[in-house]
Formats: sequence, structure tokens, C-alpha cells
Amino acid sequence: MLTAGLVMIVAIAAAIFAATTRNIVHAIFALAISLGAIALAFLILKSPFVAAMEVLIYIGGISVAMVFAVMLSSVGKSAPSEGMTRRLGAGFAAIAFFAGVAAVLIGADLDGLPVPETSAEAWSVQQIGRDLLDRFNVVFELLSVVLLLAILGAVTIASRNDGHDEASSGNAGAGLGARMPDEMRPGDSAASVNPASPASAAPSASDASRSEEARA
Amino acid sequence: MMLTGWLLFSLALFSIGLYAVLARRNLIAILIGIELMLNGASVNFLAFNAYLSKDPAVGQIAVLFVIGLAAAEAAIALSIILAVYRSRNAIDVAGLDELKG
Amino acid sequence: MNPDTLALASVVAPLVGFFLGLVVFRKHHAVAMGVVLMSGAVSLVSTALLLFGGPAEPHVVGARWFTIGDVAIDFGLLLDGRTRIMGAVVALITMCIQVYSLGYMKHDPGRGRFFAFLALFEWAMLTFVFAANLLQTFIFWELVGLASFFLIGFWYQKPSAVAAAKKAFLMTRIGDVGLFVGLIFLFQSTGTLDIQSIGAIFDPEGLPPAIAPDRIEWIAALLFIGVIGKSAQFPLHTWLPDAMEGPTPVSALLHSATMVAAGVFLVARFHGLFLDAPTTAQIMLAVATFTALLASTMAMVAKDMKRVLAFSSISQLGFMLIGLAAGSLFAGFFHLTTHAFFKALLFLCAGAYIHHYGTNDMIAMGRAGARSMRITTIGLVVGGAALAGIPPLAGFFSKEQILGALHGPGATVFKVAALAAAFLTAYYSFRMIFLLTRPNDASAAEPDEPAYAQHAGDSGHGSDDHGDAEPWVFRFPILLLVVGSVGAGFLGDRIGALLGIEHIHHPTFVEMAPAIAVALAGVVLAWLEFGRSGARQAGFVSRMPALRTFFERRWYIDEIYERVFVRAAVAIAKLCYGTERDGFDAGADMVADGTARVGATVARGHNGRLQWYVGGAIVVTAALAFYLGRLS
Amino acid sequence: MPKTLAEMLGSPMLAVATGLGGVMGLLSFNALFCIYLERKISAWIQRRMGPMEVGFHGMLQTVADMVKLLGKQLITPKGIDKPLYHLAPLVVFAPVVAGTSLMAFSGSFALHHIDLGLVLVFTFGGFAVLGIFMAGWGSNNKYALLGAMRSVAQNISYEIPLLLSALSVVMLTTSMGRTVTVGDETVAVQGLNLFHITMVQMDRNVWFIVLQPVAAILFFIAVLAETNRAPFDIPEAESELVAGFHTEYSGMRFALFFFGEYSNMLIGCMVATTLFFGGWSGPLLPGPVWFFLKSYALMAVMMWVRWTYPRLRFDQLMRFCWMVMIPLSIVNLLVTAFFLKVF
Repeated sequence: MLTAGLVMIVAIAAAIFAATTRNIVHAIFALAISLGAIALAFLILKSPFVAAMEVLIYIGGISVAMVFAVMLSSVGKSAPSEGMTRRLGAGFAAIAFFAGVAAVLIGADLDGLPVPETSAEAWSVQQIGRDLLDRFNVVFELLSVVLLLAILGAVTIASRNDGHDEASSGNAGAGLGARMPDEMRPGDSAASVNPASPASAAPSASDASRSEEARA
Repeated sequence: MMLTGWLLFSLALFSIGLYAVLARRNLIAILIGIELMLNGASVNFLAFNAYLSKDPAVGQIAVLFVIGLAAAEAAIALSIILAVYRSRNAIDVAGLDELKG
Repeated sequence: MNPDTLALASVVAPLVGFFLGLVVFRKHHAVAMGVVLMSGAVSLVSTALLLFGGPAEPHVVGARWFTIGDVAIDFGLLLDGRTRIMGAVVALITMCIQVYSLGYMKHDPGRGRFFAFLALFEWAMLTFVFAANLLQTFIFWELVGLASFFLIGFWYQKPSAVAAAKKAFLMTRIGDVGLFVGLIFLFQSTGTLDIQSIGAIFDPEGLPPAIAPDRIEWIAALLFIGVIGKSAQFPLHTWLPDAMEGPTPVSALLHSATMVAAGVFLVARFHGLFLDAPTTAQIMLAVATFTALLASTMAMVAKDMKRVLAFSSISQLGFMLIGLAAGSLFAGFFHLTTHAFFKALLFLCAGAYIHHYGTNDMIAMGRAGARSMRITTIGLVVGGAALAGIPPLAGFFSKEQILGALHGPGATVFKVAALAAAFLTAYYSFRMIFLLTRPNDASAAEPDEPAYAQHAGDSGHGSDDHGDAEPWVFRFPILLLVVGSVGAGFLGDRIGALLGIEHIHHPTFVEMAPAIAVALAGVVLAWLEFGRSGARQAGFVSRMPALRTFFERRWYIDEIYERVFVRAAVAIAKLCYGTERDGFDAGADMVADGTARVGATVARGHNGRLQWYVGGAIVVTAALAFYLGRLS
Repeated sequence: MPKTLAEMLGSPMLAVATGLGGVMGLLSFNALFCIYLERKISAWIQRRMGPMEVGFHGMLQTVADMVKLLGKQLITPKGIDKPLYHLAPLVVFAPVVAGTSLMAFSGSFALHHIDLGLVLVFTFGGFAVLGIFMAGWGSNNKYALLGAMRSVAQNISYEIPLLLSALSVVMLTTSMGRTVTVGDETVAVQGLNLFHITMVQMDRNVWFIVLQPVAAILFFIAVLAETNRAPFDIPEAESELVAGFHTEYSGMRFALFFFGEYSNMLIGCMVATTLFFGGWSGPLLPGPVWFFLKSYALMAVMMWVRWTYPRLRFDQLMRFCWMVMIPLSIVNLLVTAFFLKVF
């Protein structure tokens, strides 16, 4: 109970920070924190596999891809400022939505409903896997098609008009694979730098030893 | 109490995401809002799954699908954002109203 | 020859001519004109054969058109005395005018079209005359109006011609409403559309019809309204002078034997009906007499030759209606026939002068030497004398019949008025003749415009081709009509026989004396004022300038119409327009603008920003949630 | 099934404290030992002596270096994004601790016992990427940023063959699965359980490297790339980017990154040991000894590779991953599935 409350507070606080901060990178990291807390909430809700996937895909994948997008699009640390009316309007809408649905929820009195009996077997990862490939196999296949299309679409959109610059972010199921451009482009924060020619980067043993010295 | 608590939690996440979607001008911030909304929905699934489901695998699978779709959505959205950035050198939605009536 | 074939040929030929001339050979004027002339010739021959060798008894050529309920609509050609005479007259006059037009319209760029319209007119008029039932009568009555519209507005480049065509069409349309309603009542009352049956019902010698007398009065009155419109009687006479804007052959055709005669013919057609409606007959008599006098006074002062003839037409139509209204079918019909000849003759002469001298002004033409056009001048003198009622020309006999028909109690006033009109007729006829033939240096009359002013004349062509003032195509019809004008008066017995009237009253000399006296008085007065050497050539009316102006302005009737009807119409139109614009239109605009504004408002919401859409959806969802929450 | 620390100690709180301490100690020792080992191996490969002065054969050299690092001034550059800059070392290091605690050291002893062990290991591995980003972005340094970007790109790219090759092993263990009696109920042990993976190999008396040689090689290469080891150390290519994402870090903060890197190596090697080399199984010696022996042997191979192979160019590195490793691992997976279905 206490843990759950803590997790909720962290998740909501981080989410609010993510939704309101003008620093887009901070927002992404706050989102990651919020997602981590939500993963913990999943764990509390007896779904460890989903929690793991949440972390793996959301934090390891989507958040990272977002940071990547920020860096590639060089939008800088601060987003354009939103007007007060805009924020007030959106806030009103969000709060109105919250209040409306919360009223329904509280009015519904869901806590009185009986909790059905379930076996430990039903909660196991095996059961999820079995259902995934058995009862929901059509959906599963559809999802795989969606992911494939997403990869293709992402690659197509990201590489259009510009054959040379192949920056793309694609998702391959478990993780997000992003292909870096051949020549790294410096971000906004990094002043324009002439990237070292890749050919000159051929390492040598002496380089390596020097680097070792530098580390030590 | 707990189920309602979880649902309110998910509702709060959803509303916060909604605020971000409505208020923010940065496309990536909007994407963040969308992810928050999706997670709110996922929490909702799992809350009902944990408290009311006879077949708890189903709720988890639903959330897995949500996560998978979110991954696809993020991939597409981010590449669109990059394309938008490339074509107009900004990812501010304020200028993205060519389809207005 | 079979009368059925002849009747059909007489009617169908002009239609074929019209079709070929307008549709097929429009670009080939010579071919079109030839076709129309041939069709006119066919009609003339057919109607002439019908007139002289037609069936003794009334005969219908026709076929069932359609049946509504138990009412059968036949489409047919009724051959009886009236239609045979009228058909022959129409065909003859049309033929003359077509021949005349060969010269008159020689250089007009639209001459093919002109001839096609002449053929259309002939077709419409002949079919109207031969019509066997009421529906056909009405249809072709309207077609005559349509053809006259085309012909009056033939020179559609001239705004005045267009206006005149519109005016003729609209004024006659006013009468047509009355005619249509009257025909419907007639049909309702008699239960038949067949003219023969109706003629049988209203047989003047048979029993009175089993229809309420006031109903008959109404029907007759309504038909008479149509006649007023068509035959240019007061108060709907104003279109006719303006119709002079058309080419002169058109005027000749319209005002002698066809268009305006249609109204008189209608009365003759349903003469039995009018005899059964004494009150209407009295009204008709009054109107006709008044019109005859009115138009004569106008003719007295006009300088435009065609206008003089136009007013004279109105006046003579009045005479015909006087005869019919007084109960004498023969008198009216006789005058209709004779008038066709001399009026056509006069118009053709006028056309010849106008064509040559390029002006309508009689004074100018006379000074320019109108006398030198001998054939035309002979035609003018004969036609004018016939119009004036100088014995033994055609007009004398028929007018004498009309005056003779006016007898009995209460007719004295009308007789005196008719005599006055006859006097004025003689006066203005000879005024016209003297102005043209006896120009004199002492004349105080001033032409409105010099000769050759309009090089093109009213025919719209160049003036270089006036070498022969009287080509044979002019001389031939004029001479033919001179013969008709002289001889038609002696055909009274034959016409009466064809009309089925056994006994025709041949007036004695004593009876004729007043008419001859007034005609001679008019001639003498005209001689004194216009004809003799050194005449001032100013009418006695000129001594009373107010009266002269009054006559010249046509009794201000046009102005009154302008003031009363046109302004009222304009006011009503403005009211309607205002209602339309500020009411219906504005309402429609408001709806449209409102729609547009709502659309614009909605479109502003449709601003391409997804966040707005999401926000809207969410607010609605929230409201729904509140609503559901309140329910639960 | 092995007993967990909490079961042995009887108190979860105590178990957390003990486990954390143990893992931290292990990782600290590991870092010290690896640095020494690396120096020695590089020296041997280069026919040098390596550190010899401090302690026996220079064994205390790294301890002395550590002391030096602890004493160094913590330089905080200007213009940094403070929260990110300061949190980055922790974000890199914390998942390592968590990952280590999941390892199956022995058949009779475990810090945790989680069915999803393998998944969680990879999950925590994914965390580290974010830490690298935070470091690169927070430093406000173009070299750091470029290094971070390269690192992240490389990490997420190589994660795919890593997971796919591990997946082929998981497929094997699942099909060869067995049930375990815990207390009075029979539990089907899952293929994602690290203990189970080892036990399957022990049951069958076979290391999975024999059954899955391709997967083993792919996995090892992917681990090399994931830990930014040469020949895949482009992110911190000294000749190009100074020191990559941790250029601006000094003193103990730098040490944490260093710790993280060697700990990651250790985790990679331990997972590889579990997956392909039979885990703790081995004759005579106790399980944990075998486990660490095998792990450090793999570690030595990694160092050997580092000091003998030249660095790849970045595009070569990415192309190698997407053109060779990912297709190969997918083919391997398909072949595995085919054989499992056939036999």
C-alpha cells in the first residue's frame, strides 16, 4: 500500500514535470522516470513481465529514440514557450476531463466488486506466452505486421528527399535500433565541428596505449 | 479502495498526458504526452486485470500490445518529426496547419 | 379537286415554306424566298379554288387529336363561307405582299428569315381562320401574335422595333387573357370545343340557347376583351401605331387582312353568340364607334404616312365592329374583306414611297415629287378614295352597309358618330393624297424630316439602288390590289351568299345620301385646305392648337397609360422587387450568409491544429462524463 | 532451486543490505582486478611488463590509482545541464548493480530468484543507454555529445543481435524445460530463468555453445559492442572524441563510469557464461568458483581482443551490425526453431 502510493506519487510528479517543463531533454528524462515508476506499479499489479517490457521498450527504446530525435533535430534545450491562454485552456480541458471521469469512477464504487479466484499458473509468464501465440495469435501477427510497417515507414519517412542522410529510427521488437548517419552531425549545443574523417580514425596500438594512459 | 486508487492514478496520468498534448507546441513534448496517455491506459488495464479479471493473462497481453503499438507509433512519430524538422527546420506545431479548413 | 386536299395544302404549304426557309435554307436567301413564294402561291391557289369551288355545306377536314374524359379534341379545318372568304383574302394579300417584299427587302441581310416569318404568319393565320375548334383557335390566335412579334421586331437591331414588338405582344396578351377565360367559360357552358356545334347552339335564327343570359354576356364580354387587344380597339389600341416600326410589308400584312382582322373575324365567327348578348353588343358598339372617331382624329394630324394608315386601320376596324355589333354579320364581314384590299394597297403604296424617298413624312415626300411615281400614285388615289368611301369603290359599299346596319332605337347617336368618323375618314384620306400629290409653295406645313434623310429608309439597306422607283414587283401587287379595291365592292351579293345570308339590303339612294354627303364634304374640305393651289396645307384643327396637340399626342392615351398603368406596374414591380430583394432574396441571402458564416466559424475551428480537435473532443468527453456521473 | 538471500537470512531488509553490500564489493573488486588484468594483458601482448612497482607484480597499482582518483578535485564545467550531468554516473552505475544481483552464481545460493532473470538483465542494460545520453547531453560538450550519440546508436543497434542470440538459447531451454518441485507445488521453470538455463545444461551435460555456436559468437561480439570495448570503442575513440561521453567527468564521477564499464563487462561475461558455458557447473570446485573462473576467462578474451584488433570505423561498425549480425542471428533463430520443431 505504502509502496504503491509512493510509486504513484513519483510517477505523477515526474509526469507533471515532463508535461510542463520547457526543457525538452529534461522532459524526456522525467518521462523515463515516470515510466520507471509505472513499471514498478505494474510489478505491484502482479505483472512483472509487462513491467520488464515497459522498461525495456519505453525506457530503453522510446525514450532513447526521443532523445535521439531531439539531438538530430537540434531543437535545443528549450522548447518554444506556450502562451498562458494555451496552457490555461489545456489545463482546463485536462482538469475537466479528470474531474468528470473521476466523478464517474468514484460514483461507480468499483471496490465493492468481488475479486475472482485465480491460480498462480494463470499469472505466469508461460500463460502469457501461450495466450499470446494461441488465443491472440491473430492480434500478435497483426502487431508484428504493424511493427514491420512502422520500421519501413520510419525508414522511408526519415530518409526521404535525402538519400545521403539516412538517419532513421526503427524499432525491431525488443529494442530500438537507430542507424546513425555516416557523418555525425553536431547538435545545436555542440558548436559546428568538422567531424574527423572516419578514415583518419583508424586506430593503432600506440593510440590505444596512449588512451590507456589517459584513462589511468 | 485500491482499485479506485489505481484507476484514479491512471486517470491522472492520462490527464497529464492530455495536458501535454493540448498545451505543448513541441512535437516531441506532444509525443511525451501521448506516451503518458498510453501508459495511463495500460495502468488501467492492469488495475482491472489485477482486481477483477478471471483470466489475468489477458490484461497483460493487452498491455503488451499497447506497448508494441506505442513502439511502432513512436518510431513513426519520431521519423515524422525528423522529416518535419528537415523540411521546416523547426518542430513547433504552431506552423503545422497547412490542412486547415 | 378534293376540298380536303385543297384545305390541307393551303395550310401545310406555308408551314413547309416556313420550315424550309428558316431551318434549311436560312443561309440561302434566294432559295428561301423562292420556297416561301411557292408555298404562298400554293396556298393562294388552294384557297381560291376552295372559294370558288368549295363544298356548299360546311365541311370539316380533320382528325381526332386527343380525348380528355369524354371531351374529344379534334384538329381540323372548318370549311364554310366565312373561312373560305377569309382564307382566300388572307392568301391573296399575303401573296401580294410576298411578291412586293421581293423588291422591298431585296437588300436586307435577313430577307430569308423575313420570308420564313411571312410564311409562319400565313400558316398561323390560315389555320386560325380554318380552325375547327376552340383550342385550335386559341393556339393559332397566339401563334399569330407570336409571328407578328417576330415580324414587328424583325429589325431587332433597332431598339424602337424591339420595343414596339414587345408592346404589341404584351398589349395583345392582355386581351388574350380575356379571350382564354372566355373560351374556357364557353367550353364550360356548351360542353364542346367544336365551333360548328357552338355555332349551332347560338344560331341566331334558332331558339335561344339553354344557357343563362348573363353567362352569355360574360362570355361575349371576355371574348370581346380578346378582340379589343387583337384588333386594337380602345383602350388597347396603342400598340398598333408603334407596330409601324416593322418593315412596311409587315404593316400591310398585319393591318389589312391578318393580325388585326383576326379579332374581327373572331367576332364574325361567334356572331351568333354576340347576338345573344345584347348588352355586350351595345358595349361593343360604343367602344367601336368611339375607337373609329378617336383614331380618325389622330389620323387627321399625323404627318407620318404609315401612322396615318395605322390610325385609319384602327378606325376601320372600329367600323367593322360597329357593323357586327349592330347585328349585321354581312356588313362587318364585307367591310373586313374590302378593307383588306384597299388598306393593303395603301400600305404598299406607302412602302413604295418610303422605299424611294427614305422618309415617312408625307409633306417631305410630296415636295420631293411623289407624284412622279405614277403607278403608286394611282394606287394611292384609288386606295384613298376607297377608304374615304367614294362611290363606286369598295369602301363605299361596305361602309354603306355598316351605316345601314345602324338603325332602330338608340342607334342614332352611333349613326351620327359613325358619320362623323366617315367624314373624318374622307378628310384624312384626301389630306394624305393631296399632301403627296399636290405640294405647293405656299404650304405652311413643315416636314419633320427631309426626303432621303434616312438613306436606308426603313428597309435598312443602302440608298444607291433607287434607280427604278417602281420595279415590277411593286407595280404588280399594287395594280392587282387596285383592281381588288375597285371591284370588291361589287362582290357583296356573292359574299352574302357565301355567308349564307339570303337577303341583302341594298340601300336606296336616299339611304346612301348622308354617307355620300359626308364623304364628299370631307373631300371638299381636304381640297380646300390641302389640294387647291395656294392652300396653306394646314388642317382646320391647326387653328385650335390645343386640340391639334391633343390629337397629335393621340389624346394623351399613351401618356395616361404611362402614368397610370406603367407607373402602377412599375410601382408594383418595384414593390415585388423590393419584396423579392429585401424579403425573399434577403432571407435567402441571410440563410446563405448564415450558412457561410457558420461555415467560416466552423472552419476557423478547423484550423489544422490537432490540439484544438483533441481539446474539443476531450471537453465533450468530460461533459459526457459529468452527465454520466450525475446519472449514476 | 537455489535459496535466496532473504530466505537464508530470514529478513528482506537485511538481505537487501547484505546483497547490496556484497554486489558493491564484488563490483569494486572487479573493477580493481580488471584494470590490473587489463594492464597486465596489454603489457603481455605488447611484450611489456606492465605495472610492477606497487605490491607484488604491481597488484596494488590500481588501488593506488583509486586513491588518487578519490582525492582528485571534482571539476564541474560551466554551462552544464546540472541534474543530467550529476545523475548520469548514477544512472549508468545503478542498473549494473541491479543486473549483477540477478546472476545465478550457484545452484544453492541466489540474491534473488526471479523467473524473468534474463529479461531483467537486458532491461537494466537498456537503462545504461539513458545514462550515457544524460552524460553526453549534460556535459555541454560537443565531443561528449557526439560520443554519446555514437554510443547510444551502437548500443541500441547491437542490442538486437544480443537479444536474438540469447533468444535462441531461451528457445532451447524452454523446449528442454523441466518442472521443479518447490515445497508442495510443481512449478514449470521458465526459459527466462537464469538458474534454469544453467540447470538445463547440467541435466543434459552439454554447454549450449556446442548446440548454439553461432549464437555464442554473436552474443560475445554483441557484448563487446555493448560495453564499448575495442574494436567497437568508437564512442570513446580517443583520437577523435577525446574520451567520448565522459570527457567532462573527472575524479570519482569518472570512476563511476569506469566502474560501470567494467561491471558491464562482467555482467556480459557472466550472462554469456550462464547461457553458453554451463554456468556454475563444473567438477570438484564449488559452483561460484567455476562461475567466476569462466566469467573472468571470457573477460580475458575480451581484453585480448581489445589489444589485438584495430578499431572499426563507425559506419563499418553499424554496417557490420545491420548487415551481418542481425541477419545472422535471425537466421540462427530460424534454424534453431526449425530443428526444435523437427526433432
